[in-house]
Amino acid sequence: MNQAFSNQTGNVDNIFLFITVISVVMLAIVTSLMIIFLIKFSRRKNPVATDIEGNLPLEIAWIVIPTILVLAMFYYGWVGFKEMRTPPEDAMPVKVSARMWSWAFTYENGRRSGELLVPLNKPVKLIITSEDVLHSLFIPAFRIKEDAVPGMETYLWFLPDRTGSYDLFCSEYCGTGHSSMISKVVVMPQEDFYAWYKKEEKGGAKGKSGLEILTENGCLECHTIDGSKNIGPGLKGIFGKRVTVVTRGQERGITIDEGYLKRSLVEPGADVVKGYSDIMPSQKEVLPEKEINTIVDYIKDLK
Amino acid sequence: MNKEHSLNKKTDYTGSKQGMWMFLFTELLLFTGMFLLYSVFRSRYQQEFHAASSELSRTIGTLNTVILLTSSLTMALSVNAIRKDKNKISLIFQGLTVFFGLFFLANKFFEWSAKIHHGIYPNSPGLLAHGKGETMFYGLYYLMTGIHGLHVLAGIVLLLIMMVLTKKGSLNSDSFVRLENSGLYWHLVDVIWVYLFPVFYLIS
Amino acid sequence: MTGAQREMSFYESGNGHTGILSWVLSTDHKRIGLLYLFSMFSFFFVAVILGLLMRLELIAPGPSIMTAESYNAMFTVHGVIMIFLFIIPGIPAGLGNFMLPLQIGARDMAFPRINLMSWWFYMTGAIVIIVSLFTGGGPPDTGWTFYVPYSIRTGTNVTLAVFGVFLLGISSTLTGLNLVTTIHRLRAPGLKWFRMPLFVWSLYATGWVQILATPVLGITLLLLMMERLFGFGFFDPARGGDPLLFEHLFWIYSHPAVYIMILPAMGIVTEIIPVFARRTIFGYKAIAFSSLSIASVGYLVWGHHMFTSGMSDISRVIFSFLTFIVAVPSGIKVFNWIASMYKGSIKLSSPLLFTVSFIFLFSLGGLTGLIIGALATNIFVHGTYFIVAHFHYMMFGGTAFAFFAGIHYWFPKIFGKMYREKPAITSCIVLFAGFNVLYFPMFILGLEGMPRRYYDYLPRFHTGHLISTVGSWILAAGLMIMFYNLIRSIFIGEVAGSNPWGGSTLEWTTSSPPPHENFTEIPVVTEGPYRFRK
Amino acid sequence: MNINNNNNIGYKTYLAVWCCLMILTAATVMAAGMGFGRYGSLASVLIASAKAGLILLFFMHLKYETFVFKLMLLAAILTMAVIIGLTFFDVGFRDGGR
Ligand code: HEA
Ligand code: HEA
Ligand code: HEC
Ligand code: CUA
Ligand SMILES: [Cu+2]
Repeated sequence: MNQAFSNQTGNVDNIFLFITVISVVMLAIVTSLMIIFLIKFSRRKNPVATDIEGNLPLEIAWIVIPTILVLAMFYYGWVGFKEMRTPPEDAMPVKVSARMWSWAFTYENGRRSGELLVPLNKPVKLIITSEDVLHSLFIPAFRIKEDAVPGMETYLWFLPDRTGSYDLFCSEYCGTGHSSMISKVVVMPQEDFYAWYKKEEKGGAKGKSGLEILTENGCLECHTIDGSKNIGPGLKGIFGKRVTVVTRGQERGITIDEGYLKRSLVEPGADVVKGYSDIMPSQKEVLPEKEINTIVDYIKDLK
Repeated sequence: MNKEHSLNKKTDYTGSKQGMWMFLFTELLLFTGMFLLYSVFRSRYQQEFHAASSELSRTIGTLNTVILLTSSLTMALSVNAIRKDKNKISLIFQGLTVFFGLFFLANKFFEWSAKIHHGIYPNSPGLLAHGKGETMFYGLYYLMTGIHGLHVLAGIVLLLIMMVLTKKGSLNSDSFVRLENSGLYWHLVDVIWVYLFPVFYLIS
Repeated sequence: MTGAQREMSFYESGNGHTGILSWVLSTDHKRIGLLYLFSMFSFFFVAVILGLLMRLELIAPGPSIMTAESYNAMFTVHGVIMIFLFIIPGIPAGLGNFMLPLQIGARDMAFPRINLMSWWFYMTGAIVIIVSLFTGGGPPDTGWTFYVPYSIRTGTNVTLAVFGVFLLGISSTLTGLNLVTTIHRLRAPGLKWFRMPLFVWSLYATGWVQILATPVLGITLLLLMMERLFGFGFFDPARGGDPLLFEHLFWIYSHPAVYIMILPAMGIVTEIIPVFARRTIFGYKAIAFSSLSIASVGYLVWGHHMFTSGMSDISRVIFSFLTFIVAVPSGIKVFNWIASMYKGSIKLSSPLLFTVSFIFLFSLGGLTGLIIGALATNIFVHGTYFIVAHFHYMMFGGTAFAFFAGIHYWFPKIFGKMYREKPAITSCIVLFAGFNVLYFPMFILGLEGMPRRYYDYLPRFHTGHLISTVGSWILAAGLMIMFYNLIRSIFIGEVAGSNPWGGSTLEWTTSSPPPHENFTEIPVVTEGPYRFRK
Repeated sequence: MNINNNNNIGYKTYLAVWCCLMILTAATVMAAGMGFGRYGSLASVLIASAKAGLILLFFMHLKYETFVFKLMLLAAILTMAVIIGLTFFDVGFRDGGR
């Protein structure tokens, strides 16, 4: 824990150390007194007890001293917190969108990525939201964490000061795939970062292939393309098939056509395939129209 | 329930009442949860709450307030009567209280069905189309008046039991704490309505 | 049970029913207390097995013995059972029910029938929860916190399970109501407020928390059910709702609930120390008032579970501040306990050994509570195994160890028999060791960044999880020794006298097990508790 | 027990209380009609509390109960206030979107 990976690391670790040292001392005092008394005043050594009902100065002391100690702990915790909550003006904003069970990071120029790539020694501000349920963005090496809440924006910031690749976890329970909602933070030298940042996205103007979109957007966390079931129905050969769906509590049978597929992506809660939960994140305003069409075409062809 | 109870104790009048009061506290805190939601959404959607509130009928609301307050009066009088050994009068007042309670519920029923008829109920397309603030307002309206209505219903059932007991003579000037406790419950339901009324019907 | 001159114990005296009915329809607080203890421990065992299975799954990275779905269901059910079926009713409704009237010289609780009703609510709630595991969409998989929106969206049987918990809430409220009224109304003549045993004080504070906090849980769960059934949208931002409000409502109950768990445990500890040190308690009033202040300040700190939730910064600061304030009365108690050993004449019997273990584990858990109560550090360790370690230290190392202590202490009173001392001591030592092997590595794991509620983990966390899993086996062994010893002694233990420890509170003045109405003659109290020398 | 301690509340008292309640109801409806804006909601809560107070004190006999009862009610009300009040430190000061 003693290596600084970001400005926050040292900040938090110092406070941690401060509270831990006091706590260990307290625990040591309490435990050793207890053991000493148990031995020294055991019935064998001290057959007759002395009644002591109280001792005012002593009692005041152990009210006042802990109060001072905890107030100090509170204060340092607060100071460190303030630092964590005040991003510098020039921080690079990155939009984070969490959904079951993947992360999407969107940079100022529209560049999207499933991993968080950041330049060394430049403050980064993450603006976090969720498309479905609660998630939490957690980077242990940087000692930071903040929930992703649907309908709300939260933020985090850090200043990475060492290159490398660090774990990024989801630390708010979000369902079956919670423990695989893992990504990476990659801190790279500034030149490398900007080279990546400015590069056209894969596929260039032609756009990505259907499978690429499915992979990058975490669809394959829940769906397979080999026909087997997972959290969601397998996508192979579903076009033209009849399925039973639940629409606003009512069951009905439908045939899967293009309109239905689109609706499944944009408004997955409208028709929920029977036997599945209504947990699929909506792709509305997440994927551009073009990519949605690509997906639909891809599924149509997936025989 | 079984015999061992009866050999146990003489009834503790103050104790029973204290138990009832503590039960009432739990009811208060139950409603606190809902008032918490209410105050949050009200502060968030001032305008919309105002607009939605004006669609509720103030007349029915006021009428229902008057009915409930009056029922509280008759309730108090029935306890008063039984203490003075006037069981008959007490019974009449209890009956009146039940009557007012039913009257209240009937009004509520018509009020609700009119709204539902207009397509305004939780999760209805009609309501969702009105926007966020109104969805919250009506959600709270149905939730809070609904749960309150259930309490009125429970109070009525309780009072009907008391009427039977009064008739049988097991409630009398020596032992009326059960009636008094039912009264406390009834009054509390009334107190809650006293707040629900301005909060839903009188937003200005 | 011994001499023929002895009055019939409550086991023997009839109440108009026979067989099992004489138990499940009894309004005798002692029988109800035993019903609670028995049913609680049955559920507890289910949850222990789930805990052991979870540890087995986590023994190595990658899937070991189950799927992610079943793991998620398991920690949910483990948490729900442990919290709502075991540890919340645990001391107040189990031991408290049994001991409170005895300690204040009453014949029964204030409302015996409500007492029985609350057990029935408890059982119904438990059965509903069990049914929810096997019907509909299968066991709930939301975590015991039921956070929206996931709990609204998941297809598992959340609605029914939540309804079960709602019933348990009613049961708990009724217990609290009974405790408080009993203490107000049924104290023996001369038993002034400041002559009450401190266990009674702690039950009094607990009762109030149960009354004033549990209804908030009730409405929260009701809202969740309604949300699933009717779609009000209170927690759905797309409809104008706010998911954080659910977290607020949930913790408004669930933080005070941790004091429902710990206060009576503290009460037990306070009873035991003077008896085995044969001296009076140090700072009687300070302990009584600290119970009350823990109960009341405990309402003000729920937000410390939401430091990373997106709550406003101001309220994070306020809640952190208030959190530190509650730590002070807990500290007062610890210091008073230690001081009560000073110049005593201490016999380290098994109840005291469990008590001493409690003090250590509780202090450790509580002091880590300070680490997570500070804002900057909370943001780091929230949602990691550090939290899991903290609360197991508090609930298991704290409450459950005190519960053990209480069971051993009052065992002769409840059953009229004595258990064997050696196995009791052994089990305590094994439990203590296993406990630390199981949970201490979790602190380290948390600091390394291991998130909680993870079915699978990165290989770098392997060592810690492995040690922890081994610890769970040691713990299970300790548990087995202890229960074997206790259960065996119920049947073939030596007969215990009415006051084997030389206790000075009222429950020791009546025979063991106590007669049907506790006291042949209601005692008159002339002085405070814990007077060992006259 | 002092079972008869509040026996002396007569029909008259109850009727008077009821009249007050009616007047207050009329007042709150009228006040709402006049549209005091922000103060309007304050007024209606105050009037409601006055009504609740009357019901509690007279119909529910709180006035004639011992101090213990009043203290307990106070505790319950304080708890309610704390719950709502502290939550507003969050919802009143949240800077994220809504
Ligand atoms: C029995 C149950 C119990 C008890 C008693 C406590 C007691 C405390 N708890 Fe704990 N807590 C839980 C059960 C409990 N907790 C549970 C179940 C959770 C997690 C729920 C979930 O998310 O699933 C939790 C989570 C939790 C969190 C949220 C963590 C997170 O999710 O981010 C926090 C944060 O502040 C916290 C703090 C505290 C504090 C400060 C105390 C204090 O009351 C502790 C006071 C005690 C001491 C301080 C030790 C003794 C004192 C001394 C030895 C004297 C010297 C001390 C001083 C210097 C003051 N707890
Ligand atoms: C009282 C509460 C309690 C107890 C006793 C336990 C006991 C155990 N817990 Fe529990 N645990 C919780 C409450 C408890 N837990 C809660 C609330 C959660 C959070 C759930 C959530 O995230 O939603 C949790 C989560 C949790 C996790 C984290 C899951 C995750 O985040 O992925 C793990 C992982 O190992 C775990 C393991 C265990 C084990 C191995 C045991 C035990 O099985 C160990 C074996 C125990 C014994 C062998 C004996 C114990 C004896 C007693 C308690 C006293 C009995 C008293 C008398 C006999 C008088 N628990
Ligand atoms: C959290 C899990 C999850 C993710 C991520 C997810 N889905 Fe789904 N999906 C489901 C579930 C569950 C269903 C069935 C219920 C329903 O219709 O809403 C479903 C249904 C569908 C259907 C309709 C299938 C049928 O048989 O009727 C399509 C098409 C689909 N998803 C495509 C996608 C695409 C494309 C993505 C990625 C952009 C995606 N899903 C991401 C869970 C998920
Ligand atoms: Cu996303 Cu956990
Ligand atoms: Cu807490």
